[in-house]
Amino acid sequence: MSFRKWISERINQDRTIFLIYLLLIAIPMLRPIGLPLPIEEPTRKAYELLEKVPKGGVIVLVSDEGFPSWAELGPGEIAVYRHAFRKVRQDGCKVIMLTCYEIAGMILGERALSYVDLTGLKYGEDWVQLGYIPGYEAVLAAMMTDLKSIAPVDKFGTPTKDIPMLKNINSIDDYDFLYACTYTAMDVYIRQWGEKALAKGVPIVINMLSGTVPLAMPYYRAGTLTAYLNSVVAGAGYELLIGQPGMGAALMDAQSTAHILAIALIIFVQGLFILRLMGGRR
Amino acid sequence: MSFDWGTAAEMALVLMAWSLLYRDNVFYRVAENLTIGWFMAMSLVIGLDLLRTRVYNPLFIEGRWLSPLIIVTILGLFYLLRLYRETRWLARWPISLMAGVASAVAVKGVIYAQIIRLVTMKSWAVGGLETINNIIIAVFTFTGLCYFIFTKEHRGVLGYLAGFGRYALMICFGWTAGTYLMSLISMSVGHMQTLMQVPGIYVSAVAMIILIIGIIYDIKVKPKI
Amino acid sequence: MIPAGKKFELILFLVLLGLLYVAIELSRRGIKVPKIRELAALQAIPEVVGRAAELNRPVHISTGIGGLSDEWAPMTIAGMAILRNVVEYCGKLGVPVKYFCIRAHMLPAMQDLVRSGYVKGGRPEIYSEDMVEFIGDGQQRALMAAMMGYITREKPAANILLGATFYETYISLGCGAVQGCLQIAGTPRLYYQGILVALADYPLIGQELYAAAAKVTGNPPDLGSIAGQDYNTVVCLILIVISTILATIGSALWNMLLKW
Amino acid sequence: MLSLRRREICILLYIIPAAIILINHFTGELSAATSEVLLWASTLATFAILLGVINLFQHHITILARRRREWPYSTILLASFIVTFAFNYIYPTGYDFVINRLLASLQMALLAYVGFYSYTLFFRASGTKNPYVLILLISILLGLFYNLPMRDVIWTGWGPLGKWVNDVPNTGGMNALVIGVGIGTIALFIRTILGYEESYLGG
Repeated sequence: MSFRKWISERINQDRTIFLIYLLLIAIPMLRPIGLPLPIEEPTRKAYELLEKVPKGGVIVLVSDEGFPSWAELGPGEIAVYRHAFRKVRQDGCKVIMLTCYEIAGMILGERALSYVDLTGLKYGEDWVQLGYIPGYEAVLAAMMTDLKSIAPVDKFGTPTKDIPMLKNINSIDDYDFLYACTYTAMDVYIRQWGEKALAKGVPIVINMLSGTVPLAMPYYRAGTLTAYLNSVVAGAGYELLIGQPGMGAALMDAQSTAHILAIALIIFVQGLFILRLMGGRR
Repeated sequence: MSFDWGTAAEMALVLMAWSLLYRDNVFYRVAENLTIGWFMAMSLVIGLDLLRTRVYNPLFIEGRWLSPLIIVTILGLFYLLRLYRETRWLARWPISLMAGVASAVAVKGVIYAQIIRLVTMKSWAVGGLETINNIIIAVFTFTGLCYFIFTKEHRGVLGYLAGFGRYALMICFGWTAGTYLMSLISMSVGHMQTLMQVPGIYVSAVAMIILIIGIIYDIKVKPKI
Repeated sequence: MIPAGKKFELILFLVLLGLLYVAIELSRRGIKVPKIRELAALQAIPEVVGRAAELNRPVHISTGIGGLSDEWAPMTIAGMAILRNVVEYCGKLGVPVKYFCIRAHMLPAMQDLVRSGYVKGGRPEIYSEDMVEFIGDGQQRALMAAMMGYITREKPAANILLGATFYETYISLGCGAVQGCLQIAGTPRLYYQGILVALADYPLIGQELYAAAAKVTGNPPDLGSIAGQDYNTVVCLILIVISTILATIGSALWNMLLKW
Repeated sequence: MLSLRRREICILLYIIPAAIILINHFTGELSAATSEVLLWASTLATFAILLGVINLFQHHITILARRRREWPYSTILLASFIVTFAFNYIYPTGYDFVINRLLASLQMALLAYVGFYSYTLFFRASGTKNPYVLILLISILLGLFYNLPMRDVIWTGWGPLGKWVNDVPNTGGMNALVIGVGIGTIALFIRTILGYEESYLGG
């Protein structure tokens, strides 16, 4: 029996690839190889933009990721939260957190916040969590002109009128940095924020799945999207930039090895297919 | 290693969810129904909380009865009437209002961000690689758009342009598919991270052993899959 | 009255709306009903169903998880219009069809779509109740599991996926490709265009799904809307040429126009 | 009574908020009305959440009542729903534990298996298409190598080459697609105003 026939008949391809996949991931995670990690230009640009937020500036963090995408967007989200709250501590900036796509975003936003040490920061003066505001694109449009009308209360029920920090924060004129973390298409954020933010020179940074990065390129080239984080690769890079390696860095080696297997398999399968075509059999 | 019940419960659920990789079984179905039930509970808790702060408090505590809020509340209750066949048509009013707001908000964003900014091309006389890039982008955008002309047969000049546009879109889609696969890989690798820490390592070890047995079983015993 | 930077945007918006309105009205009144070009996926339907008849295997059809009363409704409607045509061919050639429904309100609509397809095709006796199977409301994973199971078990000759499809696009087309089905797939959602072209034999890229639906139904307002979109595309093509020329000769006219 | 049921009321309810928002966008007036309309949409979305929960609750209660095929699973679903909902008011730490730990990790795990399945699926599936897709294959491999974290180890050229393909040809093609979708959105808007989009208004 030819080797090729034996492979296709006796070996259940799924299980074999799955086993190799498990081994390839397990090894680097237990004993990190420390492969070099390229930091992309947009990641560096996102870091500098957040670093350049002026004293007392307002940072808006919208967390709209879902449970399945936490593995990809989590590292970047945690790194940006740590950097934002370091700005709060050093430059007295203000942070506004909100969610508008689905409830899971609020829960994962809280999970990212749990990685940040908040000692010495006072809720209501340094940062505010507006919680889940239903309405998706309507909320993104309303926060540009009248934040207090679309978010009458914060997550804990205190009216936004009475929160000291939000006294003179209500529209795009008061924001200095717009960040969104999304696992669906990012054009909704650019559609609603793009025009006004570009006019005011407020940067827009979006942490998105690497699958949606090609969709964002037209906006990145047109200038409406100022910088973006390309999921876990950029998350690990951002962690290195703020000097606190964490979840992302640990994943990088496993990413690489699992990736090599993917590339090797695609060449093997496509090679077989093209050879078969050359041989004239479809 | 402190054995806390939380991590043990989490690991048990993850194992139940991944048992589907072996084959569809009772544990997987239980895990799936548990997650739907919890999701429903979470949605109801947060839905009621929102209702309290947005409708109940202003109406009953602050007594703003004459404000437009009363109209929204009635429309909202109409929305809930979709459950019953006779009053289903009443729910079309709130749906139309929400659809009106959603489309208007989308359209007002589309004109600037998706049409004007993307139609703005850059100069072809900048010199060096930049010029070539600008030329390629302008040509790819132009021909790609020609491909999306439907009411005229793709013959003659339009046929040539649309044909080239199809190649441009093909490169773009190939690139998107490649990065989409990377997204799938990092999604599954990321979940592996929880299973490679201390409590989860046992689950992975068990999974690997089952797989190895499965493969050996395929080779030795079962002749044909 | 109109602040700076908005005049050009308003004029462009009114031009786009005007062209669409004119095209729809002309088509509705029958003055100029446009004809849509040949689309590979529509021409492939007879061939795909014919192959299914030869191999005596069923055809799997799906509209994804989009419903009929949310923002994905227009895509689902377009998908259903094409599927009505597919089921009619299946009726003519006596090929069984399988559809997994996960939106409660779509169940009656899909059942009578399949039944009328077989009646119009001349073989009403082939239609059976379990061709449209309801598997829980709104559960994407249930739909994926059902599709995976059906395609790998029954090995249908064709796998047709049209409408607002999300992650199940990848699962359905992947399984279909592995089992060697002929696949027609189309969704205007940007995210899955790469997967459609990589895995489907006859993809409908971007807005082609709406064009195919209008061509199949022949409903004048839809045809007019497609013609109107073509006029808007021509307007954008002209703007691309103008902005390129202005940028190349280095004049700031274009930026002034935007800031006007 | 019949006149209330007519389509025109739905189209009016569609056009009035849309007009307010568009007028505000182009002229800057009516900003108070726009904020109010956006708040209405957000409040109605709250009722949509409740409708989803009630709908699912009804569906599983009927399965239970009629002892349909999977009634045990429905009992598990309803039990977990009622217990967790009660936890929120009587034992809040339990509620947080169930939602933040159990639900989150279970949801991730449930969709992780899709990641695994798709891992193997892509290779076997991509090996069966016609050679015309050769361009597709080259750009797929380029996409994979560009996103590979350790790409510089293999060849330092992947970064710049991948970045060029991502920034230039891909942007060109994607420009065309996004403009097409933008035009499609406006077409849907006007078709609904003219009354040809019945289902979009919940018809």
